[in-house]
Amino acid sequence: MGTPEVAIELYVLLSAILFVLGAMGVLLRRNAILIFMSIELMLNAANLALAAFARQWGNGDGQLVVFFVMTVAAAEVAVGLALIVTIFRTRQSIDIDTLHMFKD
Amino acid sequence: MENFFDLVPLIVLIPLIGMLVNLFAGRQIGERGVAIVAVGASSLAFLIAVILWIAQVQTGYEPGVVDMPLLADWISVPSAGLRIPWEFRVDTLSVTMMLVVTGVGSLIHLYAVGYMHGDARFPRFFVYLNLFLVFMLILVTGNNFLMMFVGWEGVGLCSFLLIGFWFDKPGGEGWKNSDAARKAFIVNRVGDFGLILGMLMTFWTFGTLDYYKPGEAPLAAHHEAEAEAPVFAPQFPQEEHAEPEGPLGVFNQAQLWLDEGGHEVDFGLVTLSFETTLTIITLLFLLGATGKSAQIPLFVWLPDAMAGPTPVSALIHAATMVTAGVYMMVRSNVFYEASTTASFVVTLIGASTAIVAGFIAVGQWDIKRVLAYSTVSQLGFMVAAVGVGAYAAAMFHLVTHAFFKALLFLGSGSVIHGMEHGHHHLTDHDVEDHKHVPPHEHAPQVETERFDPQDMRNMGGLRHKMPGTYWTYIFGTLALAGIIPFAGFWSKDEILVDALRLGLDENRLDGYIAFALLLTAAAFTAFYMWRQVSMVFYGQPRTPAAEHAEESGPVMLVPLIVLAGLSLIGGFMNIPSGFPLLGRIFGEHQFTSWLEHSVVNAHAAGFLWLLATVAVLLAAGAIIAARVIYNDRALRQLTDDPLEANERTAGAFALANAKLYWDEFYFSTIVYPYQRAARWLADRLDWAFWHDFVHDRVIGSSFQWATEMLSNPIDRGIIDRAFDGLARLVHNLAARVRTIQTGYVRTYALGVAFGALLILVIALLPVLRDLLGL
Amino acid sequence: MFEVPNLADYNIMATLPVMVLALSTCILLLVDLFIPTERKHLTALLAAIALGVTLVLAVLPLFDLVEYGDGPLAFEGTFVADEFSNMVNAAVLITALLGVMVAPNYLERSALQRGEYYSLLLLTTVGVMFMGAAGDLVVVFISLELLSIPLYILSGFRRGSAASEESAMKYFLLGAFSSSFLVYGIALIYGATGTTNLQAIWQTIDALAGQETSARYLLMAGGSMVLVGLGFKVAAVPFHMWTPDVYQGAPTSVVAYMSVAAKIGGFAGLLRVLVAGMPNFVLDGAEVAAWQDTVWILAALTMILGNIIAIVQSDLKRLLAYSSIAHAGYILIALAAGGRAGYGDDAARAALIYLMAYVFTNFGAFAVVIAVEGNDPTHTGLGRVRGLGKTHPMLALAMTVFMLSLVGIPLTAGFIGKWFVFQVAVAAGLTPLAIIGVITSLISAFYYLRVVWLMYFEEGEGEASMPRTLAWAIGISALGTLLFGVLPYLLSDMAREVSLAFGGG
Amino acid sequence: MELTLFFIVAAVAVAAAALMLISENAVHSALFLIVNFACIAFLFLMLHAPFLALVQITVYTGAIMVLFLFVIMLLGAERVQPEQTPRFSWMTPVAVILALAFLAVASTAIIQGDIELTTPRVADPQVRVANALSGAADGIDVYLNDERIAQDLDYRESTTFDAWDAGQYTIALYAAGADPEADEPLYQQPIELTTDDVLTLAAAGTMQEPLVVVAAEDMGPIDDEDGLRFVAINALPDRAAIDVARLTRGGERRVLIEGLSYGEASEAVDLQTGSHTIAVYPAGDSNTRLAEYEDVELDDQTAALWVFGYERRPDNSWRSEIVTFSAAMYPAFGGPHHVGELLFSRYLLPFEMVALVLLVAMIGAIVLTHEAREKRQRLVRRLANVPSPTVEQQAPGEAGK
Repeated sequence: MGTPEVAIELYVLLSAILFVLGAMGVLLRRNAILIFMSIELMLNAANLALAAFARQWGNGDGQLVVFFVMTVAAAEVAVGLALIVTIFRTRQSIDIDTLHMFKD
Repeated sequence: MENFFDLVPLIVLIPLIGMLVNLFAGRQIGERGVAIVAVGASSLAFLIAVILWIAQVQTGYEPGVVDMPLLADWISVPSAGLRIPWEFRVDTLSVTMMLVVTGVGSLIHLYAVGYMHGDARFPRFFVYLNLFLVFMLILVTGNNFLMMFVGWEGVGLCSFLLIGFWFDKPGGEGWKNSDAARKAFIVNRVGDFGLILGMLMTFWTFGTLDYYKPGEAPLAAHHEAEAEAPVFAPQFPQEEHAEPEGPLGVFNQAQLWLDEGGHEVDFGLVTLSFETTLTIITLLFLLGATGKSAQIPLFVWLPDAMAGPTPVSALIHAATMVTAGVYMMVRSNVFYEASTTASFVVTLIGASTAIVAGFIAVGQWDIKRVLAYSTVSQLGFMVAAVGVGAYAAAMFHLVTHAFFKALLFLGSGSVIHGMEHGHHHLTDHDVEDHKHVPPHEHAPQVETERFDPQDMRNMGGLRHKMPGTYWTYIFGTLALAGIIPFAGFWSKDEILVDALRLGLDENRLDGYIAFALLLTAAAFTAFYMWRQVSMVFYGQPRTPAAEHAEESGPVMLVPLIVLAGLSLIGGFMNIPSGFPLLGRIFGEHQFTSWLEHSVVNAHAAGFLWLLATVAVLLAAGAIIAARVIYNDRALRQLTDDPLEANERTAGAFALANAKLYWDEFYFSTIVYPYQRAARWLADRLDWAFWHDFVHDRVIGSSFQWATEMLSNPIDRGIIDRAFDGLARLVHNLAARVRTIQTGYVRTYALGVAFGALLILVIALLPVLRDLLGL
Repeated sequence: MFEVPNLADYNIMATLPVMVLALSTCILLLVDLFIPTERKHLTALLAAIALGVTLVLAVLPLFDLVEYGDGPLAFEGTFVADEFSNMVNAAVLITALLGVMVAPNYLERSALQRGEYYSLLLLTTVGVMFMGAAGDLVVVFISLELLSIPLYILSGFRRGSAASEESAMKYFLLGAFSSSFLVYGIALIYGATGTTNLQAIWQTIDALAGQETSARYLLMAGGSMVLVGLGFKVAAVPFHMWTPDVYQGAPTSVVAYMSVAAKIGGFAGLLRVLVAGMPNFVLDGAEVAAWQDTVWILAALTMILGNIIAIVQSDLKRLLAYSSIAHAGYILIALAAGGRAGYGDDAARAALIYLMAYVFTNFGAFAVVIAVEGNDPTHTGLGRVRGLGKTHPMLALAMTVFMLSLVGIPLTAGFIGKWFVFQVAVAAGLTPLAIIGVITSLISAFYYLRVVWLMYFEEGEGEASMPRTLAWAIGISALGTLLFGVLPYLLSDMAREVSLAFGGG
Repeated sequence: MELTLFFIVAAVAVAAAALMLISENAVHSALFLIVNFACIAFLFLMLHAPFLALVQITVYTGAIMVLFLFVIMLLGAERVQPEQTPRFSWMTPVAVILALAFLAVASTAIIQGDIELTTPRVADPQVRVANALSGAADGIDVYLNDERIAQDLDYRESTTFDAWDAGQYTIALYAAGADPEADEPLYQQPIELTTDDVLTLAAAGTMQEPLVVVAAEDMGPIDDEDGLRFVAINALPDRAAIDVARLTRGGERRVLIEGLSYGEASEAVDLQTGSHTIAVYPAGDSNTRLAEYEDVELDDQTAALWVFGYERRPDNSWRSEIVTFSAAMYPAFGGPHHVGELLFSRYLLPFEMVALVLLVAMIGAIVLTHEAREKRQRLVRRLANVPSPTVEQQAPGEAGK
């Protein structure tokens, strides 16, 4: 296995860009499902970085972490969507800004 | 006899048991049962204190350290070299405090049984009182600073609970009471902050918090140690002196380092010389003491604390708890002796407190407030005594003050009680219920005007109505005023002598300052006390309530009589050398030589005839002056104080009555020049910009703000305002900060993202700095 | 070719307590199907038994009575069963046991009897236990999710209640958001060191020591982002904002449990990652770990902000929420102290002692809230405790003990915790932080004593409902608070052999 | 070529993410996210992570995103109602600034991180012993310092790899059963173990002239699926240097190793799997064939060690012989083998924990969504009997708010 033709930094930079885009999605969207999708994007960005570093180091640990992150993300999705469905039943809306019962 | 030392845990446990019994079974066993348990517990504790006293004498004043069963390894992490055992210390100093606390405490418990009779929360009162004893005894018996701190916080808590005990008094009174309690607690926390930091520093410096390790004898300063070599126990050979974590307690270690000189303490960021370290520690301790012992600038809580029931004022806010600061400083005498700077500050604070509080006391109308300021003033005497190095004198005054101030408070309680009774007799005399009800239970809903049984203007002529109270009160007053041969004379005289000696012998400025201020304060003491006696007991009754006042019952009178006796003879325990006759009868410097075994820097003062004569004459003169001013004619209609009526003294009286106009003082020194300067600037530099913007906006609004801050009603001192201001500041800040809590998820997410960026930037500062070429 | 190792190679016995709990949770889940809704307290009883057995199993090694497995490392170093993890286990299991005790009546009162409650609670506990024993960043991440996801669900356990759902949603979205930071942080640390095993990370950093490699920037960024993910869990400022809303909206029995358990888990993770994994990560000849400054700032912010905002709260649950934020700040002090070489073990010990004290104190306080909140979950205003001293003297006494312990008054566990934390901070040269701690705990007296005040010094109805198990839970908490306050050596003895640092501490 | 591909895919990924961010319609967003995930899967392939790419496509793009789409459709939540008064209009610029700052700082770390220069992970040296020393009746004992690492090791046998601390050691060979305290070793020599070494200590030569050859093995994965790797050792005392060649079926001679000195190990050489005929020549002399070994069988993905030496025949004569030792290579990076192996060794615990997380998710989905019917039932039951105080709170009218 030789050195990769594409520098690992490029992959990691790409992942940073995607991560930041995901974070912006969380901050800017009002739709709960979209916020949720943005979080998935962030996780995927992290996964990309992990896979890139795994390639760099030539060991499989990074890839295994990606595998676990994916699985956990799946579990999170199940719970999150269930929560969204429940909240929609109660409020008929998934606009996140309608959730402000509490404040100081 | 050492075996008797093992009793010392009981002195804490017995009141604890008493408290637990009353806590859990108080309602079942009834008022009588509660009284028996509580008074019994405190009396038993006193008995143990007496046994310990005898044991001390029998063993030749050998200090003993006793483990608490179960708690031998109280806080200990061997791997970290951390060990703070729960050990009781039996030495002459702690036994003195035990005797005072349990002795005066028992008398006040007994008194309270009569005073609180019929109160709905009678059991709870005694639970608090016994709990207070527990903590106070932990404070004085502990062998390390942490135990002292435990007691320190505990008594603060009990004080808090007891000041606010009558929170449900109607008509806004209750609210005032709870306000006072809160104030006391918070002001004390400021002092505690100093104590904690001092303690942490001590721990860092010495690696332990123990005063002395078991079996270790207090080590006097080096030159004395050489003269009397055997003082130092042989099991600690010389070589170990240099060991930074030797087996020595804090004070001996400090003494050794001081004798060696040149020792340094590494605090990680800075390295300080040992002497500087000690100065910082002692100043931090002093901050603690100014809180608990009500010294400038933290004394403001104590007068307000009089809102509590009178036995509480007597026990906690006169005789015992407020002296904890003095005890702590006497205990740390090795530290204070080493630091001239700290001693100077201590002297200054003590002496100025004595005079300021003495002055304010002259202008008060409330019988208990006069005594409260008097207490602050007398505590100032003790603190000043520590400052001038008169540790024995400080302790001596602490003991005698406990006698006569407790007596005076209990006497005032008796007076208030009598007045309440008279008032009750008037308003409810057709009501059949003749059950004795304690003062605050007089539901004055029927009244439109509130009657203040504590206002001295409402009293007068009580001498005939309450003879027992009157005579005991006179004893207490004479003792406080320093009239020979009452107890206060001897202790106050010793402090004055020590202050003067410091000035004369060592040519130290603080000695002279202390002497001058304290002598003046002594004159003030005599004056305001006799003013009080005149207003309360002489002349004719000025209200119907005073006319119908009745003497209190024997349960309340017996403690008064015992304390009156102690106020008379209490001073004989420490007759100065060179005093004729009495010295030969009672022995000279008995108390000092007793204390010397634990307070290594205690020393006896001689007797100066001239000084004693001047002091007594001054006091007597003040008494006569008071009586002349507050003569029977003046006392007949006492709407104004005679001092207030007299043009020449009116100003001073108003000053005292308004607690020195601290606000005005600040106003005139800070705000007025500021205003002048602002006007001058506005006149001279009248540019449009200057005028419109800087003047109107900046100066104008800040001036307005400053005046608002400072020109509020002046019945509260500037320090009250500072604390209120601080509280309000924190509150405003909180109110502002809470607005970031919008309730919207997205702003919370923004917070998280912002935080992430923040810590990323902090973390990567080195790189960013490199990149930017900084 | 590759051979699958047999079970003995994994040293599976070392994981005995957590495995027992995980398995019994699965069994409980099945058994619960056959328990009718009216008798869900049976499920609670079974859950309590499982927790009790696990607690006994977990505590035995603390007193050197048994030793499970062959050495501390299990599953190829991903699981570390040492003194630290035993302490964490003990703390979280006690919390869970108390949590199960207060639940049945509360759930009945709110018509929420579902057996899944207990399964989820137990699963969170398993998550915290794994976190305490994490030897690998992957385990840290999965433990975090395992302890969080059930808490998200439990927050939304009150059906159809907008408040409960809202708090669950907020908690969930923000939690997922911050855990994505954690994953990215793990990625960067992996990128810098080529491993996710904490011991290997430590070794790699050790090998890098003194070299001016630029990997340290990646490591630094990675460490910071891990701090974001775990800081969120412990409610450190500025990742704290979910706390009051979630505490207010979620069922109080859940809040009581999670306010403590999540904190234990979060701090166990932080200690494992920063103090065990990266204490030797030092920049440019500095004496302390590079992450110390960051933790320093977080600790200071957390203490100051938490304590100050708490002053103006008028709701009991929100007040306790801010108080729990503030307490995170105190534990962060210990964490920061762990950044100085040689103080890692002391810092971990102090943090554990603080957490143990916090278990009883804070849980007790929330249990009292459960008692006074009555049937209406939105009624948790401070006024609820008014006059409690008269109507329920024992309850008021217990609450007083909790409040005093939270202030840090001597002879309560809270004082002992603060003492150890401040002591280690001063020892590690963080005196300013200790001073901030002392000042802020001074400020905290304002609002804690207001509660005491309302109970004793103001007139009011002071209603409370005290079913037996709840009373027991409050009693145990109060007893624990006092016991550890009076006999702190019980705690410090247990924690005396805690050793986190790989290079000796 | 690869770089161009990367940039294209990366551009698509970023564009898809950005479009997801700004699409008004949630369904469009979901579709863009799928595109993004597909791009990431492609990048996984480029990063030698075929397994992950597969999972990414099936789990993420397949299952999870379908779930998202399903929920969006189910709730009819393609778009949220626009606000009358925009509440957080300041949020957009703040978020953009924050994002840019974040990106700036993170990319600084990444670029400064200088990933190529990072020091590799430190691994302890791995050591095994192989016996290619014919003659000892019951095999040999081998000691590393005072610790016995091989006992009664027979000819043609080897131990497994064991980790040792780096440092200086002395290796000593004894006849089996000898007492290291009393007996003289057959042979001993100092060796140095350094981190990351994977060493085979091969005992070779003859009983008269034994020696230990330290062969550095390369166990790293081999790109070629059918490939293998070998290291040769010259243990022919009578040959100072040899060449090793492979004879093809056509009789052609392909030199594999040239000039291998006596007592030395060669570099690792890659080879196709299969049955080979190996021949040995004196160095530089392609005409004198010293020995020829037919049908040397070699498995793929193994690292082999060939020792050319003499074997002692039963009749006490000596014959030149090739002794091979093989060991499984580290599996191909990123392949299913590799992942599976790690999963069952170092990552078994996380694997179990993930199972618990999934269990939680299952319970959660049930708890959060299942109760509607049950609630209504209880409500009906309650209303029929005694109204309880909780009914009010659960009234459907309020729930619909």
